[in-house]
Amino acid sequence: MRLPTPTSAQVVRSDDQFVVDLERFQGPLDLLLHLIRSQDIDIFDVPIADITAQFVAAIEGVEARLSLERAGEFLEMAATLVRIKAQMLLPRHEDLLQDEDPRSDLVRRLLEYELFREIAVALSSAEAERALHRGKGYVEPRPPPDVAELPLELTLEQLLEIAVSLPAPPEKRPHRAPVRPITVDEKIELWVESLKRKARVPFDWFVQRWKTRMHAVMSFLACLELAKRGRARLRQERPFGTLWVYRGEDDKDS
Amino acid sequence: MKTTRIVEAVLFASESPLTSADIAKASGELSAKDVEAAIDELRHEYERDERSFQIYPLADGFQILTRPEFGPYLEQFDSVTRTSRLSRAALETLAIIAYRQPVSRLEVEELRGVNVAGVLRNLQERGLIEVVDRAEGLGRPLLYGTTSKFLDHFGIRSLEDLPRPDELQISLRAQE
Amino acid sequence: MKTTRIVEAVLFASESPLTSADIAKASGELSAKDVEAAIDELRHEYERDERSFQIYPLADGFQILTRPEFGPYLEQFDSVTRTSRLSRAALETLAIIAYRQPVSRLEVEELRGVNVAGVLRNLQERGLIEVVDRAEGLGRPLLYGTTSKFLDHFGIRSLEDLPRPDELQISLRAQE
Repeated sequence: MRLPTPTSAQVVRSDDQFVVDLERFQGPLDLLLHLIRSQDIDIFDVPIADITAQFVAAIEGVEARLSLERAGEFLEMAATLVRIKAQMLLPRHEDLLQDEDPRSDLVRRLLEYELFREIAVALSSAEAERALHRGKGYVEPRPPPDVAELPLELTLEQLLEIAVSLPAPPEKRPHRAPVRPITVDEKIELWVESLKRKARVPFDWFVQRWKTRMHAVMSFLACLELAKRGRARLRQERPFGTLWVYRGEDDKDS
Repeated sequence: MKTTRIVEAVLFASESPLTSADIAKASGELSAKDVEAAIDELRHEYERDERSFQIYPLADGFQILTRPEFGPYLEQFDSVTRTSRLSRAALETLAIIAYRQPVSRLEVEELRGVNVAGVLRNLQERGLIEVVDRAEGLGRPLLYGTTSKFLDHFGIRSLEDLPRPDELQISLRAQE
Repeated sequence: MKTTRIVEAVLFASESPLTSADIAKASGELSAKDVEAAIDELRHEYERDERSFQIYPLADGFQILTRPEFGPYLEQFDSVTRTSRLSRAALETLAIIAYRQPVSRLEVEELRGVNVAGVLRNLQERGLIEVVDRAEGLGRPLLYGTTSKFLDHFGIRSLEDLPRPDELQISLRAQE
């Protein structure tokens, strides 16, 4: 099956007016290309005044016929055509080599669009061909492996490459005040949350992402407070070793 | 077209078991009896040729399944091939969290321009990020940071060891 | 267990194309070369036995699919899924992305002369395209590329197999 490419049947001349079913066209380039190709016009020497008139006639009342956005796309092209027409009327310099044909940019766009339109047709028949084949309909369900257990394929270089590609954050007032009060209560809440998920958490891990000493101090005070309440236990295997914070066994509060 | 071939194609492509009467509908000239004879023939061929699949009669019809003795190979295949390669979306989110932590979902979404709820869940399941704090302000949104597993994976001891070249634009609140 | 049987089982138990390197992971003793040899052997067997399916090279890998002549028989079964066809807008957008990737939304819109935000979202949801990178420059716009599902959908072996633009009728017309 081929794509419904526009045919001349879609343009009907009535009272010297083109009646075009705009819904059938992908956009202004599609319509313009149709007008040119269906009349066997040399695309490298488009009679811009005629084509502009035809295009404008074809999209007459477009605002009422299509959505605002789609109508805008057609109107923009009409404006481009009118501008090119005006430029064609201007006297051109003797020095022709320097003076580009005002139509050339549009012609390039049309040819490029036509190429992709053709590729789309080829893809469409490939799609139909592929649809004749069916894969295995039923595949026995197998338990998915635990994602957390799978080895991750990612190097630090790859992560950095992604990080570098990211845009700069938008300039605006900072999200948070540069200095915010740190309270023991806040840290207690955090430890409690954390110990709900894990039986033990290394103290270091918890404070290392904040550089200020105040965070570490408050976190430590929070641990001591929790230990006092029996909601946490602190353990250090050897001096200067990792300080582990364990979930309390006799949780007095609950 | 030979009956056995049509029956085989239908059984292969069907998502659910089919009865012989169902399969017979593939062609006007087939009866359920023809289909059953074809299935017998196919079963015999698969057995003879030691195919790794077979047609099994189930409560609600027939279905082609892989023979059970290949189970261990499929398991092995799954566990090795389904390695966790992160999507571009997940990578960008992870990079933002790594360099800007602790960071809220909203902030990540502003930077990426898309909703990241699903991506965050995914990264959490993989144990690469976790909730590390709550922000000040309205609703006290959760703040995310990377885990020790994240550091382990890259063989770095602390976040300070993350490279921070000059061209990095998303950083650098951490250097205040 | 014979290599061909293992390869057959893995291919049979997959809904999507698999690369020979992936298939090899089903057993510690297999190489991608062994797998390819086994696939050749299986293809030969299926041909000889007139099986209604065959192993096809697809999307940088291999998949067992029914032969095209069975398509019409399968169409009438509800339990055989049909993939829906793409709209012309989707096809044109995909054509541009396939040939120009990685490509930004703006570039696609310039080429088609219309807004493509909705179409891109749709194609992304269907898994036919994905964000593959970000461009340089202001706002670092997202760049799109096609996925292996795109290759699968159109029965394409690999991106290199896409018809070259100079093979298409149209470029001839442009040169007249």
